[in-house]
Amino acid sequence: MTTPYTLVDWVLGDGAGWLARFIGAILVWAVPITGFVSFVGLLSIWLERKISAHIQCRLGPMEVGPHGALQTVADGVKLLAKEDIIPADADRILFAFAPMLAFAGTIVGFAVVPFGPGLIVADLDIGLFYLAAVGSLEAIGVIAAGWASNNKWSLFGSVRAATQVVSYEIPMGLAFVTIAALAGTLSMVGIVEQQQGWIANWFLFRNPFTWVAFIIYYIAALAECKRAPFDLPEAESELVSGFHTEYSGMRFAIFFLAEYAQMYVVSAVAAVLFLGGWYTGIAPLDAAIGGGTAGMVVGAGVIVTKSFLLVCVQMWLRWTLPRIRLDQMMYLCLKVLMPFGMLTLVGSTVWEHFLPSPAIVKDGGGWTGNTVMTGVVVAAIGTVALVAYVRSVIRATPSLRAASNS
Amino acid sequence: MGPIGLTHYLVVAALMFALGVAVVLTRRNAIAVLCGLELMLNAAALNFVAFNRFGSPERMDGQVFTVFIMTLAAAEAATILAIVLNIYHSMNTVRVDEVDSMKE
Amino acid sequence: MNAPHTNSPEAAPTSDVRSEEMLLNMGPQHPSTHGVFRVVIRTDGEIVLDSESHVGYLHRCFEKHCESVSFLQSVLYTDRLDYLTSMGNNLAFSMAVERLYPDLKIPERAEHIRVICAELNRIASHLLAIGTYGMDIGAITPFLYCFRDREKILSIFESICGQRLNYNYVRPGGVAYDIDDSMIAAIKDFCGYFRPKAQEYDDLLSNNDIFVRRTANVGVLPKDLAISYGVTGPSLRGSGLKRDLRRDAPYSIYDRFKFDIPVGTGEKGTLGDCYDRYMVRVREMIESLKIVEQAVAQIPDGPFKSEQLKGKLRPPKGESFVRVENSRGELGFYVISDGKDVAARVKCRAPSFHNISLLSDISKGCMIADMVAIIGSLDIVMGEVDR
Amino acid sequence: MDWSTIMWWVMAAVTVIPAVMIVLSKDIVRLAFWLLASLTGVAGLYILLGADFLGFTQVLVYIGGIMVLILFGIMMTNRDAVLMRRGETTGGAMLTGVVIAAATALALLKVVKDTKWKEAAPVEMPATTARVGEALLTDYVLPFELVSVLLLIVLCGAAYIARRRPEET
Repeated sequence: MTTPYTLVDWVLGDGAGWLARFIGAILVWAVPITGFVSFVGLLSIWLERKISAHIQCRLGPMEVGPHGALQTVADGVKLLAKEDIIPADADRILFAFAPMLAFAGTIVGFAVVPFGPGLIVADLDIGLFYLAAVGSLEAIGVIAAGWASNNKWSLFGSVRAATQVVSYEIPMGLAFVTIAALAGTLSMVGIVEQQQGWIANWFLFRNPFTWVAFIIYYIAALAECKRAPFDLPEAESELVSGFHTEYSGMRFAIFFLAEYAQMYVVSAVAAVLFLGGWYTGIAPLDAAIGGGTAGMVVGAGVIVTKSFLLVCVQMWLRWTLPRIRLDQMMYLCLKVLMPFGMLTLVGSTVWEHFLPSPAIVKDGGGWTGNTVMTGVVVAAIGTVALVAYVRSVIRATPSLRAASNS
Repeated sequence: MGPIGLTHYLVVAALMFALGVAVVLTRRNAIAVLCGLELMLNAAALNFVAFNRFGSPERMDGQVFTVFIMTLAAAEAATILAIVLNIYHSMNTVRVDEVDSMKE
Repeated sequence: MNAPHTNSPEAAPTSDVRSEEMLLNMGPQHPSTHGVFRVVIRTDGEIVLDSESHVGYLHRCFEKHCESVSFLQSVLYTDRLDYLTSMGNNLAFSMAVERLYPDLKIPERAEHIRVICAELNRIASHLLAIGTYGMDIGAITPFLYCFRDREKILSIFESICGQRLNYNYVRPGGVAYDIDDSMIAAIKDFCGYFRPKAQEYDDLLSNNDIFVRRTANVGVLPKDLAISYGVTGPSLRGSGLKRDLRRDAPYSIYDRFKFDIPVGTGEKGTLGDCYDRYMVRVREMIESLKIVEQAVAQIPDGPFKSEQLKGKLRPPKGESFVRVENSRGELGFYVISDGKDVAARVKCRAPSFHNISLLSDISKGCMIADMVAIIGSLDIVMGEVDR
Repeated sequence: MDWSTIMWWVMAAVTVIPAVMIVLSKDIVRLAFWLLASLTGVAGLYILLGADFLGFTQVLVYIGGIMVLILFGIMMTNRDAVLMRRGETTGGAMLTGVVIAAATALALLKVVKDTKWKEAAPVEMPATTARVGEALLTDYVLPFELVSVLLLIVLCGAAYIARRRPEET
């Protein structure tokens, strides 16, 4: 059986009693996790501002700190100082409780997200299942917020959130199952360790279907985080601000922080499931770094970098795409992602049955016939996609092109 | 107060079940009744798991039963809510005692 | 996914089924009503059963003002009508006053400057319409792109007349100030700059699959309905009717320029849907650019305002009606003068007012998100609706 | 008193106290959130019983699924807050319900007290996930498949019942 508190054991040794372990767990994990969540939140918000600004041909915050790096801190202070308004006819208890529920729902997900080799709160042997289970807790907070606000727009926002989160859990779960079937374990650490070695060992490249699973997971994750183009629950042009219309000050900041923390969680999970976790993908490099403290530090750097890259992709998408409509959101989930998710699951297992991946070579190796075949298929798909894209660009609105050439 | 044994769990389950009965009997809102039903189902499921744990920990029957109970509870909730929505559409009420058009 | 949202009453859920109806106040403070516009929506879940528009939150007695201040001062108030196309408003009102004078000749140079300004202003206005429309659909970036380009036009206007929004530049008899070579060079620069930029909007919005799916087949405005409501401008042309006063009833010197009139073709969905209205605006910007280029190329030297109109304007007794193709439709001014220095009566026919009046007709049975898309595609300016 | 005993009392409290609040609360949304707390407590009890898979299934199914469905149903059907909070129960119904519930509780508790339960010596439960999966696909494969079919039927049935029927008036 895996030890639940790896770092606690590391700090306290084996002889500590339960009370010491419990308090130790809180001290060792709760403080760093909360600190990390806040740091992720601050950094992501700053990143979002800068990325959006550069996408939109402007600079973004420049005044507070170098390149506006402290702008978010300043905003946090401002939000702390703001009046905490509770609407007159709101359900006061639920209204106060909702942001906490949303934040707690997000932060419990961090319990099984590894920050590096050995840097995990609890390596549950059903870690992936746990993630799927707690993934919807934030939605409960959002629903509570929408209801408690006693505002019709908020109510619409929370009904939309309920619809969306419950629906997109299914394709997300299918992507989880695809990887779990390949890995043969639900433990996050176990899944990462399966991807040791060269980059070809990453589950993303394991077979062509895991590519599809990754895309399905990422789309579903966008919907779970309520990020554009799935930001229907807070659609500012339709529902004013959706579920957090009535929130101000610190309560609003907590929703904000929860959203960004959740973005990080889903990205870190994507890194763990598909992108080799804390492995660099270059077998000799991993071998050279080795285990121990150096491995821990480098591994943490690698996985956090991968996660933040995926967070940046989420931001990129947000500032590029319009919002889809409610019925289109359901269509995408029920008629596109779910059938594809099921096909992915079946296809991936069938592929693995007939073309099993070779036993993982821990150091070196990895480029096998299977990998080559994957490469061929991926290249073919890529070519088709590229041709389709070029064609669509060429065919784009001929009359306007004609007009601008005349 | 000895170590936590089977009886402790059974008492909790019994209380839950009785409270579920109370909710079902006193409430008139169909969704509240559904909540009471969920309480009762959970009490039963808790009993199953407890019996499994303390009766025959080497087997999985109780837990498997609980899995089935959860599945059925989910199915039940979905069906009831669909019916409630439909009743609300046609009769504009979710009170179980006001839905009596089949009485006469 | 692209199921057409028809506007026929039978397509809307029948109202005698008692279901979860909700009255929703969209506005007057709502991000997507483009000002203080209020729509009361009766919804069934997310589906709009009925909507009722309420206007008047921005009423400022424009017509009454015109009866109490001089003609020149009235031009100032026309700025505030459709504040995104102030040049067009100035032009329309000035032409209405000029028409009260028999055989008044407007100098050629003034006419050219007027056309250049009006068309540049049309581009600026359409840029804002497109940008905010993208925002209504949920894409924030196109808005910033549009503002980047609109900013260049506003800078040109600033150098021309010192104002960025309410220009008060086109006046009866000509324009307020002359333009010099540096301004003409700036306009030429802008033309060269803007032409390739138009492709960016296509890349960001027009060809974006989500955008197309959000706008195509949504808010279909049939041609006959548009005509019966008196809809004009891009919203009318989006329904496929090729009607443009610059071509059909040329005023100023528009008959000298070569340009096309883009109309909706239902290329992505049904004829007259939101996408058609949007696309007409995108294409009109290029047509306006063509007019600007031609006008800049042939702008003559000479006076920039008529010598015949000096001092306080006292138009002879009479009445005149002038309509121009403004960026939102046909803007008409009916001016009655009884020979004094103030008008006896001014009536403004504002296009936005007519365009928004059919909102409840074309939004039946759509979703709330579509409601936003429809309001955005009609591109109203409340300053003009309420006057 | 060791850690698991303390946790048991905490979890039992988290289960039973919200269950009492369900009976007492007037507001249906509050009621739903009390149910949420109670079900979370049950999940905690499952984990204390060594059934960690069941515990997280409870979270997944009840909190992620059924609770959201219930809240959704409440929002769809109880728009009028005044109507929702007014006169949920009558005195008579309250009395009858409480009496019957108390009788049930007493009967059950008596059974619990009087029966000699066969109680195996407490052993450390090994990880259950794999074992539950094995049991589902060997001994219980027929009910498992039946439940899948049932879920499919429920899916279709619920969608059929809840759908909008504009042609009917």
